[in-house]
Amino acid sequence: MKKLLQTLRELWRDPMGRISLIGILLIILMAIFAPQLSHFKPDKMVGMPKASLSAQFWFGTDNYGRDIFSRIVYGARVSLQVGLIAVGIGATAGYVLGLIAGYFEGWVDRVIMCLMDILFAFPSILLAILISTVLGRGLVPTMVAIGIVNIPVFARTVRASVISAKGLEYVENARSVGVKTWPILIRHISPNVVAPFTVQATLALSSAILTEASMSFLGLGIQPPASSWGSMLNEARTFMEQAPWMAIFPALFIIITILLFNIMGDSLRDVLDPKLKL
Amino acid sequence: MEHLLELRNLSIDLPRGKRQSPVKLVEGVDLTVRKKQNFGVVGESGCGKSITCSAIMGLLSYPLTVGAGSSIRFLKENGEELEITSLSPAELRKLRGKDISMIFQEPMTALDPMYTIEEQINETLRFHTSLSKPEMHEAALAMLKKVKIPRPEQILKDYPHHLSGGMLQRVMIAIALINNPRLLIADEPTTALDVTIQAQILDLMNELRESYDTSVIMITHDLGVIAETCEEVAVFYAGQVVEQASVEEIFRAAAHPYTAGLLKSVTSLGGEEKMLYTIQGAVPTAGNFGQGCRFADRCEYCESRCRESAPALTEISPGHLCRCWLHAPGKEAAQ
Amino acid sequence: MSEHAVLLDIQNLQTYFPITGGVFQKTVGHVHAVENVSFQIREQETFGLVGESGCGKSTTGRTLLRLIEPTAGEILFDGQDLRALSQDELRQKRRDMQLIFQNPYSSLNPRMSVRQLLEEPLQTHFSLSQKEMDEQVLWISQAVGIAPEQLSRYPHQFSGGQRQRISIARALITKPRFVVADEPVSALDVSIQAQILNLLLTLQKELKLSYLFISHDLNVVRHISNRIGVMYLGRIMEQGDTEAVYRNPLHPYTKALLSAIPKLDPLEEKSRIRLEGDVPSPADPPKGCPFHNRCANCMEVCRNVVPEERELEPGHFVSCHLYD
Amino acid sequence: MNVKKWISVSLAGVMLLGTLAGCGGPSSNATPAPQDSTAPVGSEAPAPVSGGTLRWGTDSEPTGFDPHTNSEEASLRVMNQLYETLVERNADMTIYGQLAESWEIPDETTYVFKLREGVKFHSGREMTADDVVYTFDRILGKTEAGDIGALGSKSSYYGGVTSVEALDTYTVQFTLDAPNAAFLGNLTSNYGAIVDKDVIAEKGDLMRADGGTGPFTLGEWLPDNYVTVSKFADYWEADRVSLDGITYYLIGDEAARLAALRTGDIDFASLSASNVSAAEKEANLKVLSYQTNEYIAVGCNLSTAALQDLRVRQAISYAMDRDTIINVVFSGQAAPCSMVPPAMGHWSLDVSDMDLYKTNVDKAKELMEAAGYSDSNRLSLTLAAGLMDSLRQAAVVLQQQLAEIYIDLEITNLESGEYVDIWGKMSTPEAGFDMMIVNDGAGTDPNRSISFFFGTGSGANVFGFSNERIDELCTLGIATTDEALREEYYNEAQLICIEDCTKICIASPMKYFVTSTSVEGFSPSAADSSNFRDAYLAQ
Amino acid sequence: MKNYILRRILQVVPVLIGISILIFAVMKMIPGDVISGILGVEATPELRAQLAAKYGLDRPYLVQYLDWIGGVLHGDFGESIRTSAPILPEILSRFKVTAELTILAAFISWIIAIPLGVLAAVKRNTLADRFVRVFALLGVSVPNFALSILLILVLSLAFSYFPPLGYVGFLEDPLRNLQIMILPAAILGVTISGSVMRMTRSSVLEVLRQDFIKTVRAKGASERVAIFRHALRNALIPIITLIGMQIGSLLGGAVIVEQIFSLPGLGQMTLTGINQRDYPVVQGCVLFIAFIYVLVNLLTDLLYAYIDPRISYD
Repeated sequence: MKKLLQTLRELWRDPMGRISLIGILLIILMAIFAPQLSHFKPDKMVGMPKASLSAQFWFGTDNYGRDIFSRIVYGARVSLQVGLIAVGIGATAGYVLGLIAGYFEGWVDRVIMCLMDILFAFPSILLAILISTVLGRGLVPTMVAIGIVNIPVFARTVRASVISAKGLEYVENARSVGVKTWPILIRHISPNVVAPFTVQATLALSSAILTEASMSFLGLGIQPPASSWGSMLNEARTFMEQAPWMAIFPALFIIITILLFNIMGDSLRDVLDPKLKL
Repeated sequence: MEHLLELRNLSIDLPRGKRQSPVKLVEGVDLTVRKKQNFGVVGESGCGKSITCSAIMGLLSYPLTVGAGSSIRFLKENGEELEITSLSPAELRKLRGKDISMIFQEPMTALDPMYTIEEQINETLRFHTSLSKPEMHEAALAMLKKVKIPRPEQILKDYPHHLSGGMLQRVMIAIALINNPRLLIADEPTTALDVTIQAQILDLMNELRESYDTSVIMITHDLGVIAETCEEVAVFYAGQVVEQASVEEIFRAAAHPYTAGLLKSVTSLGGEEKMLYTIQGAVPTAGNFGQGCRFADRCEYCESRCRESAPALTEISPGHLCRCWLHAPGKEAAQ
Repeated sequence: MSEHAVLLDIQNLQTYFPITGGVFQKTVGHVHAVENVSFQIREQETFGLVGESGCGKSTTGRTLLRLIEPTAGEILFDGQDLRALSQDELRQKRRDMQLIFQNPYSSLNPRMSVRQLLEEPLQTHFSLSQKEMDEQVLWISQAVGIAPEQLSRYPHQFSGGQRQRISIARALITKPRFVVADEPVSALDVSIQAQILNLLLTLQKELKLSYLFISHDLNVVRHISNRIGVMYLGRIMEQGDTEAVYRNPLHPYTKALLSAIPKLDPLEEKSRIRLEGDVPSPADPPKGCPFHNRCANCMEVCRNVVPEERELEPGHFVSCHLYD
Repeated sequence: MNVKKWISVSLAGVMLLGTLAGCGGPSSNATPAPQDSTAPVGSEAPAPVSGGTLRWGTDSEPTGFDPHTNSEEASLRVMNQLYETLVERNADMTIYGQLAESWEIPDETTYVFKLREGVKFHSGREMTADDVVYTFDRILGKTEAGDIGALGSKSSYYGGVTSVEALDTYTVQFTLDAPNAAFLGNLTSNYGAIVDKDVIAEKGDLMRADGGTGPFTLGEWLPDNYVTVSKFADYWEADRVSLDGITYYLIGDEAARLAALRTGDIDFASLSASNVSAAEKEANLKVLSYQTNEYIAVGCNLSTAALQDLRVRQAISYAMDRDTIINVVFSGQAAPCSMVPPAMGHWSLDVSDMDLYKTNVDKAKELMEAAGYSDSNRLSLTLAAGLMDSLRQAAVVLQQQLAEIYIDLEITNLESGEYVDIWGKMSTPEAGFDMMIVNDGAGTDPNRSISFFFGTGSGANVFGFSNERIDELCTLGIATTDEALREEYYNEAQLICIEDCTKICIASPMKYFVTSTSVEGFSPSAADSSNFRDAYLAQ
Repeated sequence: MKNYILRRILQVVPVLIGISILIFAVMKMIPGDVISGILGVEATPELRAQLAAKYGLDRPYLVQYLDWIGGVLHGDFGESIRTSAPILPEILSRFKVTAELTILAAFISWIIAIPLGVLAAVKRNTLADRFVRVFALLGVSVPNFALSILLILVLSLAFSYFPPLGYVGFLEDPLRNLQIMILPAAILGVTISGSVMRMTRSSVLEVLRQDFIKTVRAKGASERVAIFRHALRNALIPIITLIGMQIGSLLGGAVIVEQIFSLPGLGQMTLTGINQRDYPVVQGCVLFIAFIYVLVNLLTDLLYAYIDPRISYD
């Protein structure tokens, strides 16, 4: 816990880090307090279809006459949820596989890495499409699909840092003192893994939101009436001329969220891995 | 100015953010090196000996900078005097590798792994001469023979990782001397080498001194290396020169308590006495030196005066400078 | 030479590292890091192992503790062959034999405070109450010269010398009987070296320890060891009482090594034995005596027959055909 | 130094992104570069000019060009240029002879066609009666290729044909097993296209080959990019055709199609109603529209218990506000209709003042409460939406409207792989859905629109609807050729189906073609929406 | 070197087999099947059985898999069920499009990313460094489909420009081909350039800290020589590893960009195959893409030896 606070404090000091922290906090708050923030229920037809920005509808209305601002606010929930849970699946599975492959090496390592190579050989979008076609569409299958796509990246990052940690002198020191395998893994090796792992997690979050948007763009992501920013952008495609605001706001929020996570990932890398700070 | 190199009041600053004033890692260093002289610079790690010499070549790495009021004067072969601190980067570049050159501590990582030995030697020639390719090949070959490298033809084609530490250091020396510079700065050249290889390199450097009228600044923490190779020695401690004298004077009659202490703990290694002589405490870190003598809290002879004001580097006997209140004028040297 | 009992008896120790090649990564050769090394270490005695880099002294040290598995040979610790122990038994045995590392900056876990670093060996080997552990930690930190208020600090807040003190405290807190010190002072400045060497000597008396002291610095080894072994390319060339070997070196390599040490007297005439060439690669060691290609008085027999060890003076062994 | 150059380029890129995001919609002000050919607006059509290739921006990729197996619109637009049928329909649905010069119907079950002479296949060989015989053998699966699995060909279109014989080189006689008033109309379908047996013999099937007699021959097909057809020199009405050829460019994204139209990169494209309003503002574009014979409808899976209750189905019809759906989905450009849409002229029943077509939420609620539902006991149903955007948007509006009458609708958008599979099972629980919103083509003959979709056990009656009176009316309707009598039967059938509400028809949309002003001589209609014989590019 | 290649190929074989098994299994698990796609309304049971037999879909899965893999090894990827056209020739012709797109995009991303990456490393912690890092992040954060639609719209409205229609091969008509490919390749390149830029910056920074840079400066080299002749050459290694990794995201991005610009590429073919449940087509495409991915990784490894003399493959 102390390590977390210390990292956050250091992140706060870096100007880029501060921007990303504030930004992401705002978006999370927006997602949590969606009902209070939005004036209307997201899928209620409350105004004239394709009405432009007005006092009543801050972001205008879509082709059904629904308030885009409320839908963006509720969409934040879906997009973040997809991002967090998908990365959660990918990260945990990746962490366990990476730790085992990295520590025990030998044929275990070869088998796990072979599986990871198999998943890696698929372009992420294709793999996500295939999995979501098998599992059917909707929120949960999309999350599982993006989660699976993220496993190899995490497995490789964790494995690389475990192998490099095993070579450190103080790990050999612990072995020479007679410490058992499990405490060595917990006390000496995993702290080294946490730094690159966290950086990878933030970057994976941004790519998860991007993948969900792309999948919705291909018509495979979230099913109506639930809507993520990606599906809103997809629906807005045909109305680019009459109601460009239907496309601009979801696109803007997708870009901003991904940008914020990327910036955070970058400054986290500098904070957690001082060697690069120079 | 008849000396080759004169350092006057040289200081090196480490900036500490906008609000605080920079920390002085090295302060008030005065050194003079004569032509064809082997000048020793000795001191423990972190005493500033290495960055002082990097400053001579204007090679201070980010974020260190030469402090105001520092002066480094250098006498070129054609008698022209240069103030290095005020040279433009282009003028500095003409100096480096031509009039002053440098060799480093870790030979294994001092050469670019992507280029052959010949390419890296030719690079120095290309910067400072207009030799044609075959002429450069001849010069490189001759130089490698001078530094006694076996099978020089083959070595030219090899890459750095093919060679051992000793071989690589010989190549570095070849590169440094190929434009027969006036001054060679050797930054702990043998520290990373085994003792038998170190002996070979030191012998080689002594031999080369005859055939090149190059002055050498030998930076090391090993007093044995100083004894073997240098004529005059400056002792660094916590960013200052605390003593400077001929090598015989230093080993026979060290004046400054720190120098004496160093010598005692090294010689006692060979002695019968089981417990070694040690200098208590540790070197103070830059930034909290206090105004008094920086060796005060580790010095056996420390007096109240030592803590209040910093002693100046004064000449206690011809050619023998010392920065210690014990040897201030009017006081006989303490034994 | 006090007649203490033999604590550690090493018989023909060998450690080879496989070199893989070809398509299926099968072993095509071996690096002969340690080539049948034999020596004894008595109670409360320091055995110095000296030699240039790549001669296998560090590997020997780690193989004794089975941090690296030996290929052949016996390691008798108090009469018990360590190679017979299972991993678990070996782990418990580590209580009696510890290792001090060379680089103080990388051998301590930066994320653990000094107290945690010292408590780890205790928690691993003994089940003590917190009070008993605090006592032990206090006792050992005083012994190595660390103030109690420094216990809660982290390694990066200490100088090189102080960190090495922490490293020593961590090794000695379980009151081992035998400690391998792998170049413990090489990374330190001269003045700090002296402090650590003194500390090792006082602790040896207090805790009745025996040391295997590994170093490339002949002066340091001479000062601290009772007996020394000179290693070259994985073999022990000469071993014996320290003063006997320094005053009357028998093996040509020892002679060359001793003459290469820079003297502290600038005026003394430097008569030096020049050693040409480089150490051959341990991947394919030369036939016969490994030193023959650099030896001034190399004979025909040296080129193809490995010299065996002979005891020319009581306790003073040498492996060289000059004394056949 | 090149690094500086790159900074300026990327800066420009960022600015471009920024300005667009800021200025909130580029639509109105930017005036496109003036087209060089300023066609006079409003003056009488300029004289037809031969030459030029029509560039058509299409929205989906054809799967193949075999008229007897492919029936999706993407393939039809190309096949209609390659193949011809014995008879064809005019815009007002009346029938005229195409490959057949004339025909008689000696009795109710025999039809004799007199073929045009000198009509050549694209292979150059002349078309004779034998080719017509071979064509219908192939459709009915009598050729060695066996049953080619033609979509809807056998049972509903030509099931009744017992024999096809060539009386002489240019006359063919068809005999049916029973009188079928719709037979002549069915011959106008693309399934009745006359094909060249040599091409089939050589290529195995017509998926990627051209065995037709039509005005254009198949040129190059680069899948997922473009298809070209070029003028058939010795077409039997060659003088009528002035275009050199047509190139179909695949531009999946509708906004991109509109952009391509605006910049003049394509001359012809179909757009959804919402984008048509933007196209109308462009000086160099004009809009052609026609009332299609398709309609969107929502079907109830009769294997779902709740939907077996007529009151629930009628409640759904009452709760449905067709005007909102038409406004939202078709920008107001569609007409409420029964299963016989208005495009079919006199056959179509006027539904405007029918009780079930008037939104009456209170009545719907009464029916639902009578059926035992209330706010505490709501009915949740699953609805599958087909592939088209219009269906998916209608589903969302419907969900909103049914929520008022205690029905919670859960929508799933199917994609092409699953759609046909689930559609086929919509009368069984295996379908996994209680309702489905579909887009159906009513065909050109009322028999097709009623019996094919509502006849017990017939091909497209997927929702499990069965009513003997309807079956009776269908057999009567097919048996007589007396138009007035048929109209009476089919009107009664429509009333019964509407009353039953198993398949609630919503509206029949308009179809829009947006073309460059230089495109002349093309007038699309429900009967014939891609006839380019008279089209030309005025310079 | 021969041994190394052989070993690498041996490592690759299990991966390719694994991929073929995975994609075969996935295709079997996908709901809905190709038969009902073809038959549509007329899907009577005996008709369905007849077609299933025709395409061998009624045989046990293992037999189907072995038959398919057997074919693939002899270069026969079977025929598409929907269009009954042989698959491999179509994959190869479409691969030319995707290959051209990805190579052009990769090339564009390097031209943008490497100079900017070096600039950011050399002028570290200055305004230029911060600007480059934000630009890199922006490049990565913009979804390529949003950027594509945006650009098509803006170009058509503001400059009345639309990318030329009708794909022509590079050999047939290079100018027109480049006109068609430049916009999609630029979009794909920009969205990929972010990660290359970051990698270049960190690896150049890493190299600038090495000892030999100080030696080069001590020899009198100018800053430009130190950076471009020495630092960049050493920094190339990690950048090359990124090429291997980049191919995955490039192919992924290509799937989307091909759809918007309707380029007849491999991604588009795979997508339509999935939609129409055309098993052999999807299996063939995915296996081919995986093969390309593995091949590129092998080539990047061999590129190491060519550039870094320290690596010698025994």
